[in-house]
Amino acid sequence: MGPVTFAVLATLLVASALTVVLHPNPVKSAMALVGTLFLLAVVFVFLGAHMIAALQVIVYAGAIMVLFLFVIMLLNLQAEALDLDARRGGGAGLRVAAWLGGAVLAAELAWLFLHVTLPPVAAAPLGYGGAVAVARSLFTDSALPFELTSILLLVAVIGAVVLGQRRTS
Amino acid sequence: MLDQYIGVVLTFAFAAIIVGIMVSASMIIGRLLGENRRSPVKDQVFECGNPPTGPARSRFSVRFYLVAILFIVFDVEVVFMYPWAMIFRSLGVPGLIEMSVFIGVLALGLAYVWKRGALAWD
Amino acid sequence: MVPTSWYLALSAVLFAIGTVGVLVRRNVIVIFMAIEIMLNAVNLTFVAFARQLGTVEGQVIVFFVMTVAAAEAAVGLAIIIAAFRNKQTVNADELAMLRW
Amino acid sequence: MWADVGIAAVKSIAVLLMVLNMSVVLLWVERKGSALIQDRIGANRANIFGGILPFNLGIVNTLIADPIKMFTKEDVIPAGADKLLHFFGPFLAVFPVLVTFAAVPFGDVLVIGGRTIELQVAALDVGILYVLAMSSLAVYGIVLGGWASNSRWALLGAIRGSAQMISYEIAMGLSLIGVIMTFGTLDLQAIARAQGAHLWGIIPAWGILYQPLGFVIFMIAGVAESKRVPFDLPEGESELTSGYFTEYSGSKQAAFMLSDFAEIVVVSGLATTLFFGAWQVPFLARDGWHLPGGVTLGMPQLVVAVLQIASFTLKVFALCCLQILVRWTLPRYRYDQLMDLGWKRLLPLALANVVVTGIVIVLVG
Repeated sequence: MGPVTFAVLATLLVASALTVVLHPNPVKSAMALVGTLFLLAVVFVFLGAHMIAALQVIVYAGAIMVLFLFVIMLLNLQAEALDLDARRGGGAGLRVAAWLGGAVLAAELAWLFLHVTLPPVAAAPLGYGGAVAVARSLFTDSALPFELTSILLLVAVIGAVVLGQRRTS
Repeated sequence: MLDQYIGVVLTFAFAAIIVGIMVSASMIIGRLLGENRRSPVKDQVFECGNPPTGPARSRFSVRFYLVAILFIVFDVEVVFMYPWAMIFRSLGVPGLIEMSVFIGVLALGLAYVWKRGALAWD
Repeated sequence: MVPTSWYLALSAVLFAIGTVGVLVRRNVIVIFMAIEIMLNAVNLTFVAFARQLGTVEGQVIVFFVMTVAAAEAAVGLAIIIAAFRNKQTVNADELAMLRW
Repeated sequence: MWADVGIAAVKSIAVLLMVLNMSVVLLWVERKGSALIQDRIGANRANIFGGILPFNLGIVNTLIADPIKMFTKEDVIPAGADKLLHFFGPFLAVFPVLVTFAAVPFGDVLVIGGRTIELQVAALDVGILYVLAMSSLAVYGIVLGGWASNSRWALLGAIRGSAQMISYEIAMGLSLIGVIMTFGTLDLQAIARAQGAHLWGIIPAWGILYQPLGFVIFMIAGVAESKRVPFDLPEGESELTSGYFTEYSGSKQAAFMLSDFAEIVVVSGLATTLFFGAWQVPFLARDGWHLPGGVTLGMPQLVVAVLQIASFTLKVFALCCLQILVRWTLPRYRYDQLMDLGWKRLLPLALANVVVTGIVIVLVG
């Protein structure tokens, strides 16, 4: 990907991520997050991770964000004045501190990453990023984490049902 | 490797143009050709002819939320199965056992949800 | 070809945006979404380093991060719903049941 | 480089036009076909030649008069609606469905002037995942459309619709696993080519022979995804007015209607590609027909390509008509039956199908 494409993508990504954080309407925040995740999938494609890109859209944009929207609609959250103020004291001071901290964090990390000297990108083996290589690594080298994943999901589904259903049953 | 995505980008662009024109057509053509009178009654939401009462965005049953949770869990399961199915022939029997255990554990989850009645709609 | 460090810088900026979101917003669901941004920023570094090293392990880890994010969203949002039932609010300052 | 971009542009426009045209033709088939099924006459009023013809097939009605009417209507946005999301609802309902077809192959190759053109807009090696990713985004169209309208019917329709779509998405995804296991690839064009083989030299090795149950589950889930009878609860007219697009008028409503028909085309296109040999014509290879028994009928490459595209179109159209037939034959499900079918019947069935397919593949080799 050329520098221009990267700049455009990065600008869009940062803009949509900022929209998530700053928009007073939760539904629009959620939609901006869908946009962020989709753009990130595009970045993954440029990084040669084709399968991850598709799965990013399926899992994040197609499933997790639907759940977020459901909860926002379920709780009937309306657009509200951007409640940035912390309730107990501080107020404006805390807010400024948070923003300053964020800016410093971003600048520091970005500076660090841009100045660290990485060796040149390894010559990608033939068919790098192909779905087959990823799948093979997932089901041979990471077989145990893969099985544990199923337990994590089982716990998640039980926990969610217990928490969500408590009053109705 | 990226060449294959030229078609995707172009399709996205053309589809966005076509759909954009289509969706905004009556906002533009309708406004140019006809009058655009608005009145409080016309702006009302449709509630079978009665004046709408109460807020429209009321809360709804938590069951829909449980469906969405189940969807997430099984979606992740299916997502793991796509790469598995692709290389299944080379994984052979160990691969089948691996996935059977995975499916078994999640089927346990489905059985629990089923038993608890989270899937029951009355 | 854009150097890997650019991707890392982008990921750093996204991570910082997520952090700020967690710090300044009071709506629990928006805080949750900010956490998702942070998780995705980390995914970006994994994939960028995978390309840098020419291996696929980084991409495999993204699989697991996605799974954890899914499980976390399911349970976390269930907790938010349960808390909302009791307190009728999603404001993080008022949801202080576990705090002394 | 630029020649490639030009060719890709032509292909993508061709495919988009194919989907749109077929959707509109289906609209006509639906109106006249339903009339036929219900022993009515159906659309027959609008006419341009002053009734010269002794019969009126209603083509003018559906293909010219209706679009003109729809596109020139006033655009009404109800009070309290969110204007931006009200626009994005129909946009996001149609857009993902249309771009899905970019990964679906509609022919083998076309050789023009020494240049070999793949008859597929984007030859993705994760084609199936691309299709599923895009179709999983279609749910936002109805959620936003329903939520932004600030209307009860719309919100109820949106919630019903999205719960239904995500429920059947699981069954749909699982039904494809068996196909992927059989062919060992996520590339739709590779799957299409693999179906050109013949079992025992006479039976075309189409996917449905290996995965009959997968096809049935896929088709049921596909009909449910397109939210039509018997799964039309999100827009059930007798219950929710028009469901999630109650508060839409003019071309925005037309967009929602188009999305239904485009989804039918996409489901049929995918079913054709995975289960019915895609663009394959039995015994037709790149250089002509090789009938069993050693008879060979040579053909120019261009004719072969045209035959393949025609075969693909015909198969897709036949499956579309099957869906329309289903729509006008069955009554509507109740909501609990709908959820039961999705979670308690199709899901376990699809899981069992995966395991059985795995065992069979391991045993047979």
